[in-house]
Amino acid sequence: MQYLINLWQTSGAYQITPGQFAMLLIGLLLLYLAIHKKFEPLLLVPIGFGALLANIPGANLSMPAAQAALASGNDELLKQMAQLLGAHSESTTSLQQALTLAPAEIHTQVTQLAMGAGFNNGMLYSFYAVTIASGVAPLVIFMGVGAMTDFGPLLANPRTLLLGAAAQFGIFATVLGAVGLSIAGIMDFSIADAAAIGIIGGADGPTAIYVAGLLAPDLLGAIAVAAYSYMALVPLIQPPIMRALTTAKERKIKMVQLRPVSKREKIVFPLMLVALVALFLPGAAPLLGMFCFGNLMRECGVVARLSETAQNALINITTIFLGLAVGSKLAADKFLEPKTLGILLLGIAAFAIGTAAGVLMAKLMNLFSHNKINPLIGSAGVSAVPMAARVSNKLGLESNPHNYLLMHAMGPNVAGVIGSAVAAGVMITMVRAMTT
Amino acid sequence: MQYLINLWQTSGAYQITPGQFAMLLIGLLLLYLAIHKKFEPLLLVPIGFGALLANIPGANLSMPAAQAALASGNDELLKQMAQLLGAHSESTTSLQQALTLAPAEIHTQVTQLAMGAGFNNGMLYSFYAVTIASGVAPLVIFMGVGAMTDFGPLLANPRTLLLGAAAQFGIFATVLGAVGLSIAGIMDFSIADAAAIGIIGGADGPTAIYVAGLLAPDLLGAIAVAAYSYMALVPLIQPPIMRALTTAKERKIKMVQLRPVSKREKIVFPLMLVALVALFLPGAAPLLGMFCFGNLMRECGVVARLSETAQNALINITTIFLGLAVGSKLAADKFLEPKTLGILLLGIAAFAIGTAAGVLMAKLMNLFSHNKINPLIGSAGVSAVPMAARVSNKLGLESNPHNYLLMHAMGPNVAGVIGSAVAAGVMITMVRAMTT
Amino acid sequence: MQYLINLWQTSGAYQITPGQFAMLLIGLLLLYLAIHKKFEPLLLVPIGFGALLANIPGANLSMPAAQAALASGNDELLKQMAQLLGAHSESTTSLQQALTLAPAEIHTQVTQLAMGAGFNNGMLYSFYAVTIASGVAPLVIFMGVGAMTDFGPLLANPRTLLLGAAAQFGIFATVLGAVGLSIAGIMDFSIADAAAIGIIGGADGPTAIYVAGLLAPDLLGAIAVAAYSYMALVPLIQPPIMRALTTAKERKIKMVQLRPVSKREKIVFPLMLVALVALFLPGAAPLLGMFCFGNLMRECGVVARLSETAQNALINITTIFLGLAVGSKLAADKFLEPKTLGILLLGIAAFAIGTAAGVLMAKLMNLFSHNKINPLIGSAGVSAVPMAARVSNKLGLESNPHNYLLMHAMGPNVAGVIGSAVAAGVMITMVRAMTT
Amino acid sequence: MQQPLLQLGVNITLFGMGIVFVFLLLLALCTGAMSRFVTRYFPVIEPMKETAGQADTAQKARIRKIIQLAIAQHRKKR
Amino acid sequence: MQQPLLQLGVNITLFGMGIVFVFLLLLALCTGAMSRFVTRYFPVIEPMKETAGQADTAQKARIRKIIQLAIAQHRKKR
Amino acid sequence: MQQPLLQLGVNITLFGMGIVFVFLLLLALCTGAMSRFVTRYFPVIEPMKETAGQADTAQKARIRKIIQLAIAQHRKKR
Ligand code: NA
Ligand code: NA
Ligand code: NA
Repeated sequence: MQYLINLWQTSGAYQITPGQFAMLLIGLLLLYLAIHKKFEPLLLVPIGFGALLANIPGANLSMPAAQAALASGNDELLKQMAQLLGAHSESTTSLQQALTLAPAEIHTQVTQLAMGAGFNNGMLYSFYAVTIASGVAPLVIFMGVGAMTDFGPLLANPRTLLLGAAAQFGIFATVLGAVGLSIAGIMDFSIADAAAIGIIGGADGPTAIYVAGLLAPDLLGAIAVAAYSYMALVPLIQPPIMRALTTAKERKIKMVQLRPVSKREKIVFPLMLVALVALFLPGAAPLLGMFCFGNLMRECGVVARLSETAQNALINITTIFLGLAVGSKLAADKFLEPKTLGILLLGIAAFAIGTAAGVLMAKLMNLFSHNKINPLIGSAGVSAVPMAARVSNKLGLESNPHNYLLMHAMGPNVAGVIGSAVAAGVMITMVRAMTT
Repeated sequence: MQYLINLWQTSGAYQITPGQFAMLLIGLLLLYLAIHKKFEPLLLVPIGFGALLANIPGANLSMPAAQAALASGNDELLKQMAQLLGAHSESTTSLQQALTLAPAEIHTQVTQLAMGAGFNNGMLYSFYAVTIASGVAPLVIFMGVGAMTDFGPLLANPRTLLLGAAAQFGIFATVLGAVGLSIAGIMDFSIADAAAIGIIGGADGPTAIYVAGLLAPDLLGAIAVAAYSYMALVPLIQPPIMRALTTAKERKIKMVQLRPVSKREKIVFPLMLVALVALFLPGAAPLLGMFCFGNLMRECGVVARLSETAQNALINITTIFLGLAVGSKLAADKFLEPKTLGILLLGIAAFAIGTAAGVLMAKLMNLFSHNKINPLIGSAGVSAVPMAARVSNKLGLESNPHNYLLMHAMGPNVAGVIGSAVAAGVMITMVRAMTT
Repeated sequence: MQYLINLWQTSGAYQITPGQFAMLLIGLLLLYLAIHKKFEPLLLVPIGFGALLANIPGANLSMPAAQAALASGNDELLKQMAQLLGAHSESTTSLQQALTLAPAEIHTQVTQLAMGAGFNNGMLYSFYAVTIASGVAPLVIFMGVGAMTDFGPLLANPRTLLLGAAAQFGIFATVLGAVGLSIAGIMDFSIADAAAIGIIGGADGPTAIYVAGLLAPDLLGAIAVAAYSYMALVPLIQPPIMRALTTAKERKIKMVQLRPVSKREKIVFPLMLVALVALFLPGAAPLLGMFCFGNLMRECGVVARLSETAQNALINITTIFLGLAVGSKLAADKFLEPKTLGILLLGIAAFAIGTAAGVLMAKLMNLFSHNKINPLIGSAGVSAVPMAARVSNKLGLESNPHNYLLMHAMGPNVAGVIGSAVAAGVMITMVRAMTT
Repeated sequence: MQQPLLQLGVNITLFGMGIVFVFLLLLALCTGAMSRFVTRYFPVIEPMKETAGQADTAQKARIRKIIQLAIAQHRKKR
Repeated sequence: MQQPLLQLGVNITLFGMGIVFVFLLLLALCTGAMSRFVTRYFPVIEPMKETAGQADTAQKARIRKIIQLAIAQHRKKR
Repeated sequence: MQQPLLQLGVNITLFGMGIVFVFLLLLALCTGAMSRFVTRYFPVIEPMKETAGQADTAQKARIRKIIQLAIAQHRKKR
């Protein structure tokens, strides 16, 4: 009988908190959006399922061993932990705090104590440690994205790089917005938080996860969910802004056909980009380095089997574990906070501002050049590859059924990927300088 | 000349023990069974080869650095290790014991000492640490199995879940058997050992490895070998039991054709299963969570590339290293014990009892329902996918050449996978509560 | 303004040293050779790109956290590190030295201090730790190579194993050469360095990386670059030597057609090889064990999906990270030394001597056998699979347009792989015995 | 020590088997209910299709067959 | 604490956006120069080909089409 | 220090080369014996087949050829 009571008390139905229940529903919602609405399913299916697993009460799948030991409430163990941590109270909350503040050495000892008592790192925690805390998974995915990217349209019309630059204004405006919310006392974001939230405006999943993993791990779940959701919503978010900022005549501008680009140019481009990074932006070296490496493997033509693997088996494997790891950050206690609402609001503002900045930049460039750009391709500068370019194309066809903008929009689209990686590098460097 | 003597003394021919020689023969036997008799070759080829490598005298491939240092017999080093361990004797055996009992902190120091002296973790030990000790590899394989599993037949006839439940009686009867052998003084199994041995009756490789890795790592080699060997022997073990427990008339029962199952049901099923786990069985969350995740990737239709990778590259890579890691546990000193014989005997009993329980359950269900079940499909409830279902089909055709039972037997077959994962979760939770 | 100055001071253009600039050019040269000249591109593209990334000034991608902290020059931090290390001076150079000499425990503490201050392991350093320092990546690649190797021609004519043995003389002559340069005071190679340099003569990339990673990590970059470059240059290096050592009549020798080899022989061969390793050469167990495992997966015919993965996804993934990790050892301060020049010179001597020894061995064998061997296939014994066998074939066709030597040369070619793995095992065992 | 071990074993057996049975029974009931719910409220309008997974496998099998036929023809020609 | 946070935010915005813009402008200029340099001094003599990557994708698409056609035919025959 | 280094080098060279030679000679002898043993006591009754690996490769090459032909035809049609 004791066992039945025990089993019931360890069961989820007994232990579940309202927060966990809400998070299970949110996990199901993400899965619904991914599966039925086809919202970036490659990431949102693993993230959504990870959110379910992370919120199974009593399973502690997203906790490290030390935290699982704390959650167990074993008196004997808590006493030993309190001793190691030099804590006066043995309440779970105060030990939790002491653990967060403890120096690395003490932390290791507490972990060894917990493991000795039979507690292990949760499965999702292990995935998180290996993929995101190490920073490796977003970089590997970025390499795969590089191997899938064709810089041809960008090389044929390098002016479009400026559109990709302008659209990053969404990132920085959002940083200011987050800072403003903090100053107004509505939210409590540090400068690192603000930078990590801003990067949602980059409309680039791996970049956002990389930056958030470094600067604001606690906000990672909300940031990743916002980034991928809004990328999927680009066909809803962008068109009204694009229509509002352009005249019918501008939308009908026909662009000259892109020149063919030689294989050599495509090989030299990633090398040139990495050289510029080396000279001026070492902070962007990991992201852009891996991106250029992937692209070089694609274009050089002599390592087809490596490029193929980077685009398939390797990126797929990494995506599965990265997604589950992101999901592990959707635990109730971190996600169900006012901050998450702030992040979701700031994120959509970031997309809107970036879209507007891209379109306006195109109009500005048309003032100084007689080789006119259709401003509808400016919005593709936020990246969200290839969705944003398709939106540009669709609006172009609406105005003029013979005006195919897709290839033209691919230029700013991939420029936006470079742009947000540059922004990520700058922000990481600056925030680190500010906080140490 | 000194070098020649030295080389001869470090050679395998000089150092080999009778136990290692026997284990090399056992490794060859496993390879013979895998290659010539086609006994579950995907696992038994790596396991058999791992057993060869683990028993190469002097290579220490399955030892951690500290143990390799002990085995080297370097006097100076042993003295230092004895000091760290606070051991009085410097004999290898007593140091070995002291090392096993040492707290994590001292263990780390001994390892650092050994590494400083040029000893490394053996290759197979590293594979073991990464794949099994971390618990990750069986889970990843289970995810791949989920991505390969079609729950259609089960959804068309959910009653067959009860057959899958009944067949798990083999697991628990074996736990009792192992306990009985201990009480009789014939073997010396702890309750954790008994639970790990019982899981052989689950007829499910990754589940058995996962449980043994957590509860009885020392017995892992024998348990994995027994599980996979008996799974391969299902066509020999099951038929006599099935014939003995059924009448000719029962074996001729024709089942109604299965209704078609919609895609939506297949998508909802893994989510529902994970929800039930969340509510009632958090202990089964890692195994069933990954299994359901794999199945959802398969059925949701929007992440085909992830599902494909989970079923191919990822599961294959994991299988290679998991197999070698299991093989590393076939070192002579652990495997050549009376316990192994006990495990082999208990394992076959587990299969036999599970088979019988499945068949009898089907007969019991027929007493209460007029929609009769052919009891031959009850035996498929042990899992051993898809071998056991094929055995059901074969015996069905023997009795009635027009009675195709394969699809009907797939229901209990996959139910058995769920059943043994549930049993694994329960046992892990209960054993942990008993031993801490 | 302060920020602009700060950004400029952290930029590469401000910080770059002449050495780093030279290394960037060398990275580009390697990429040029790989892409345009098709020099072993599968390895040299990642190595070359890794060299670029490793030499981005200020990005510290190939440094561990502790070293990055040192390089930052933060006074407060340096003071704390000096205290931990017990160093009197706080200059970067002296702390660097103290760190290298510090025992493992202190090293861990310094690393924890650096990480606490926000420094992380560089991306390439992480890749190096996981792939090479652990020894795993070369072994996995060797497994894949085993899965791609057909021992048929060797089994049809096992005498050719002697050619593969003779060609390893290049390795050992080079060891003597390196020792000689040291004794003459021209270079300063330890015995471990000499052994690692010698293995270049094995003409086998993964073996060279494995040995260098264990015995001389600091020289790894130069050794790997030399090994792969010379393997690509085999068609230039070998022919003059082969022509000089053979008469026109010898080059025209026609060899009897190879007998067909049964599947069973091919299955038994890797098992026999691993048994011989177990008996006589435990030091070669990791390399030859994984090689034979890969080959057994290929030939046994029952694990086709594992073999396929070992030959494709797994070896490709490993190659990408191994290549980048090797590139991380092309940092300016390690590579731009006179030693590198010595390694390049000794490496080419190793190839030349190995080639000559193979050819001469064939001639020697012809003195004692009337079943003549065309000495042109002797040079294939250096391995460099399959380039060296193709060179043999080409020179054979030059002398006699009907004399196809390709299949005959595959025997010594794969024998050379075994030969250099054996040599690697012997040297690792002996050097360890000498240095502890 | 013997008495407790027996008791532990009996406990695991009884509770374990009980929970397995109850859990799978519950799953069977839920599955039935879910299927009825889905087929009633979300009937499939498009013609019944195989799921992606099955289709994949079936398609692969067919492709393999076709390629084998092609190879056979190819060999004959040589 | 509020004043500094604002300042930090403004600094990141101004310098960050500035650097993104300058860097991408520089990249655009270098790219243009590089393209002119390559097309002038290393003109492609062989007829313009698609890059390996594109060719791969295109080829895969074509193969998929062919196989689909073959399957369709195969199905008709059955 | 110089004398010992020379001696170490000479030792590695002599013993190393010797062991490589002896080991590969032994392997050659064992291989010959094994082949004779296998072909005598376990002769292959079924017609000589290529091993799985070779067949794979060869088959892949053939499939590639076939697909290339198909593509060529496909292109002509367009
Ligand atoms: Na972007
Ligand atoms: Na089962
Ligand atoms: Na070689």
